[in-house]
Amino acid sequence: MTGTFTPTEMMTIAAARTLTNDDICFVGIGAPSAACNVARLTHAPKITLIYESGTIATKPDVLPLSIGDGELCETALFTVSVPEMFRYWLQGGRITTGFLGGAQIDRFANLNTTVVGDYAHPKVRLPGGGGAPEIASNCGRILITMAMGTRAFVEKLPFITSMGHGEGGDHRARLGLKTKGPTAVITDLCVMQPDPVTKELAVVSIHPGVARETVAAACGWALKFAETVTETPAPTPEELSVLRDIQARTRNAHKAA
Amino acid sequence: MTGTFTPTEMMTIAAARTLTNDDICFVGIGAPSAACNVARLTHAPKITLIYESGTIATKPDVLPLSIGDGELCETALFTVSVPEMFRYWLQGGRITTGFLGGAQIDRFANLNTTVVGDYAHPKVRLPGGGGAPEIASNCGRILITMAMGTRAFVEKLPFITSMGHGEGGDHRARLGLKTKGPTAVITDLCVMQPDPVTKELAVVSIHPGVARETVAAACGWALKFAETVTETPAPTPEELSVLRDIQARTRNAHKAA
Amino acid sequence: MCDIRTKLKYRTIVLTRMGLLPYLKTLTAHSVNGRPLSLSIQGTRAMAELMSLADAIAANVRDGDSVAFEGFTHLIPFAAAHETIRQGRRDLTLIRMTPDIIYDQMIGAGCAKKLKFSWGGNPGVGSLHRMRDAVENGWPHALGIEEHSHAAMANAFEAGAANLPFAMLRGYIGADLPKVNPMIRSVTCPFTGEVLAAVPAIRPDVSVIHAQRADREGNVLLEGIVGVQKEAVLAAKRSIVTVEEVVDALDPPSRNSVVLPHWTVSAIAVVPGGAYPSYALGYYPRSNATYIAWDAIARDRDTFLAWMQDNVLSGQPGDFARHARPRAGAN
Amino acid sequence: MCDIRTKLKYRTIVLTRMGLLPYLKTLTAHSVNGRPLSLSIQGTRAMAELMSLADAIAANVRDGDSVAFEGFTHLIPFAAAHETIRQGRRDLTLIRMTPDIIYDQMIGAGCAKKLKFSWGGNPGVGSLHRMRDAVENGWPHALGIEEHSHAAMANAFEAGAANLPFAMLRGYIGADLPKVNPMIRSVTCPFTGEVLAAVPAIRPDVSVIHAQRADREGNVLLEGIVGVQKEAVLAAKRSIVTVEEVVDALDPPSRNSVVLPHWTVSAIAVVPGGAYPSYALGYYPRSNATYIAWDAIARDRDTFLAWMQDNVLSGQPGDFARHARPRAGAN
Repeated sequence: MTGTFTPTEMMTIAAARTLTNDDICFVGIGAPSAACNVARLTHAPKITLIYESGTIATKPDVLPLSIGDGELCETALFTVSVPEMFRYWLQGGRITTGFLGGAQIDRFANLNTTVVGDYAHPKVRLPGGGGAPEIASNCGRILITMAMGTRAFVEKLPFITSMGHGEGGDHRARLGLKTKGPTAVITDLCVMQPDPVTKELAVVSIHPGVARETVAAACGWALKFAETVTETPAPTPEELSVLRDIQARTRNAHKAA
Repeated sequence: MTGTFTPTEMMTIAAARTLTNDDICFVGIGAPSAACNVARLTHAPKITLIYESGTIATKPDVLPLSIGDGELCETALFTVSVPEMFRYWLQGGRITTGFLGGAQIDRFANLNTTVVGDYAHPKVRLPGGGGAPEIASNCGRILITMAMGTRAFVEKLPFITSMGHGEGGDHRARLGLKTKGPTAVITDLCVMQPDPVTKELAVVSIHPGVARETVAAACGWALKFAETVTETPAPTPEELSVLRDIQARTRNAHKAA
Repeated sequence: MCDIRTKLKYRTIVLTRMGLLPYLKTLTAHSVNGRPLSLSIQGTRAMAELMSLADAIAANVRDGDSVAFEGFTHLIPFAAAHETIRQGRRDLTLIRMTPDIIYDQMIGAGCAKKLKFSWGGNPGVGSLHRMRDAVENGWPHALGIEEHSHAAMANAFEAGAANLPFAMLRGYIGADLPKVNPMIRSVTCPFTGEVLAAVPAIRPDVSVIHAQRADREGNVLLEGIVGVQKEAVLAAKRSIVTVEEVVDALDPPSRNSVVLPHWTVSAIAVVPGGAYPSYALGYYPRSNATYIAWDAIARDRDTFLAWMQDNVLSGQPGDFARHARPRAGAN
Repeated sequence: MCDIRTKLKYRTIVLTRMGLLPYLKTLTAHSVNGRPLSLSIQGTRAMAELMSLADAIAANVRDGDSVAFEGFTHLIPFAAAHETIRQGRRDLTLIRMTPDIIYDQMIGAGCAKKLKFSWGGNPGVGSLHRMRDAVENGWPHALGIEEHSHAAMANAFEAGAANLPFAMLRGYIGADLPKVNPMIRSVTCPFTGEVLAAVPAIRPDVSVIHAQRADREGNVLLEGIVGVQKEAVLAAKRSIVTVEEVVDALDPPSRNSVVLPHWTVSAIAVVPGGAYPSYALGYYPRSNATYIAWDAIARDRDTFLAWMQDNVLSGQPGDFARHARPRAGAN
């Protein structure tokens, strides 16, 4: 089965690999949820997954469609109110890893999920920030998963919904933040990490079968590459089957209800 | 049995009579707890009793020794955390009636339960305010129960632990308070209420068998009497037997454990 | 249901029997100026009354009100929203962290003049097309928005329940929302000098929620993902709770369960299935298929209007019963 | 008990088997500077380790620490306090809403240099004579006090758990305490101009609580009157939980029960009866007779010292087991 996998599968599995048993992870819906549960069902069985609906240490058998499906509550260690989730658990500094995605990202891993165009008279009104602004500042580190493309990876964001590394360099520290911010952007083509000093994103590994030029062409800014760029290890058979199994279970469950 | 009752029994029963089925009552330990439960077991069976330990709508069979005896939790509709109690329920404006007592009181029903003497070098260190400062400001009305005596009913308090009517008149309103503050002081000799305008306490009823001069002599300031002073109706047989029964059950329970 | 009139009558009877009424009238009249004390206390409202959903909405939701129909994915009060649409309420300020399908329907139906929210999507599916059409194109009319983050909204509900004028949080750092929302301000710690974000407390005119069950006194139990509903009710001037069932004994599973006592709720209406296509844990699951199907319905104005005619305007609260299930594990 | 070393080892094994370790080392090393990530995150501490009470106190409570032994009447951690006294800790700043007998003993034993509190009496009985002797006469040595109201202390614990620098409340209006406590300040609402009271958040070096039970992973359940214990643990740098028992499955009675997950607790010690003469709901009742008897013991310095010698200094944690009862309703 190895050798035939989709770019989205590669992205999800690459994201899963950044997680460990020690992580206490604030999970978003979609690719992050798939990645976290693949990690839990493969190399990180003791990872703690938290969804902002209040469900703590949850172990869903199918991926939730919403952030608050009954499955999450029924398999959680316990469930707290939403104010408590944001006060004691997120702002309280209890979360090691937050997952974010967005409609648009810039070279310092700032994200836009609010508007395209002018805020008062938007061309496209996106869903908005939800938990993102405070996930971005309060989690120990941030992982971002997004499919690449020049409309998504842009030179300048029309709106900063959640701060990554701001203007780069020590911008986060200057604002008093003690958390790391984005430590990796995992895409369907490659993995990027911020430069230790400038904080500008650079490609550190390219997924199997993807050309360097393809990666560069899918980015709206002049994308940097790290000195050593490796090839992302292909999904293992175990990783692929775990991912495909949970997605099949999920499709069946969501059609049924 | 009517005709033989102690001054403390009269005080407790007079306090019980000020409560109704509509009251949501923040109960303190001692005479207030006895009064509230006598009310519940006689004319106000639907009264809601709340103890600051977090127990809401509790119906104890014996009086608790502490504010958080197991009896309170076991007979409560539900129990909340102490921060929630003070934030959502007391500060939230949900309590119609708060009961307070103290070591000392002045003519405007301000209370001292903190120190006698200088705060930094106290002659007597009292327990302190506990919930009183915010009970005094956040409950719809305040009832005070205290035994009279010139060391307790004083011309000037060394320390204001909780505000009653402050300096009198519209002092509460000037501080932005919308609650009524103390509406009655129920003692072992009489019942006092604040003057509608000056807010100075005046005796409105004297307990059976107590002389007006006895009341005046037990007060450290020149105590006012209302134009019409009635005799407090003596405890009814039902009131007395309910009070004595619950106190007997309580004594047995506290000795046992 | 024990309303305040019954209580006052009861008290009068008991006290008269005891022969103490004249004395007590004097004592309490002085302190309450002739009105029952509890009616005049800030934050203490009428006791829960059991009524039909139509009556509950008619009595409590008025044109121009600020309203919070809350429920974080779970226990969303759809039946109450549909009844509000049917009664033709207008100029509402809709408050909700996640507008979800419920506000997509109310906005598309023309109930709203303003939306206060923090994440406006169809969870796991995509856009809320009716909300977008209102914001982007002013259809069916212009919609003002006040946008926050989840953390700010959750804290603002919490501050409302705690009777504070504002909430503070370590939030919005490096984000653009404070530049476009003048209701995001700051406050400085008087001990450390740290500057924190501040937002106004949320104090709706009416909060509407769905819960698993109530007892005959009107005490309400919520279980599972409880969201901000307790805070929404405690923060509001009036509140409506729809429930799956009324039971003799509430029997909360834990002594620390989430309970709203009857003296915090204005009206209770029994509407089995009333959270569908959201869900009621222990009764019926979320209809994810319906959420997925909503995308196509809401994408087109005519399709939406036809769906609303068939499913809301021609409907009634009892329609939701077909989605209800008996409580799991109930006798 | 699954401590962090076991977890790291486990992760290494699994990843090596998968042949991905070299790749992952690069990826994670960059983001964590060579240290396991969770150790470097603010607010995330070591995983719960199951140990003896003596070891737990020795490892976590140090001379000069600020410590909160919390429990609002219920679940007061007496056994842990006795162990702290036996280990001779000095110069502690004792934080507790209601000092109760537990701090009367620690103050009388000379452990404390400062007390932060809101109500210092023997509940329903009278004075705390050892606390009074320290404040009024400096015996066994002077005791500094920082005094608040209950509302302020509860809010300050809550703010600590929420990682805020201060708490605000509608409090202290017309009261004298702000005149003598410089740690009571004010903050102004940026929307309404209302002035509110402000107090610093409580962030103890160590919080110590007693709970009904833990599971083998170290997750802890509290049930009943839960006081400020959850907040105290979440606000603290380190925490110790004594429990009545360790069970295979925690089985919280409600999905919304009060649980502390194992990654919020530093150490867990099994001490049946460890809350006596306070109580553990479902296990054993409060010994009100002991509270009443304490008045005579604590009134006189010599009587107190003799009692401490016999009951604390010559004792051990296992002594508390005689007060324990099997859980009501347990198999």
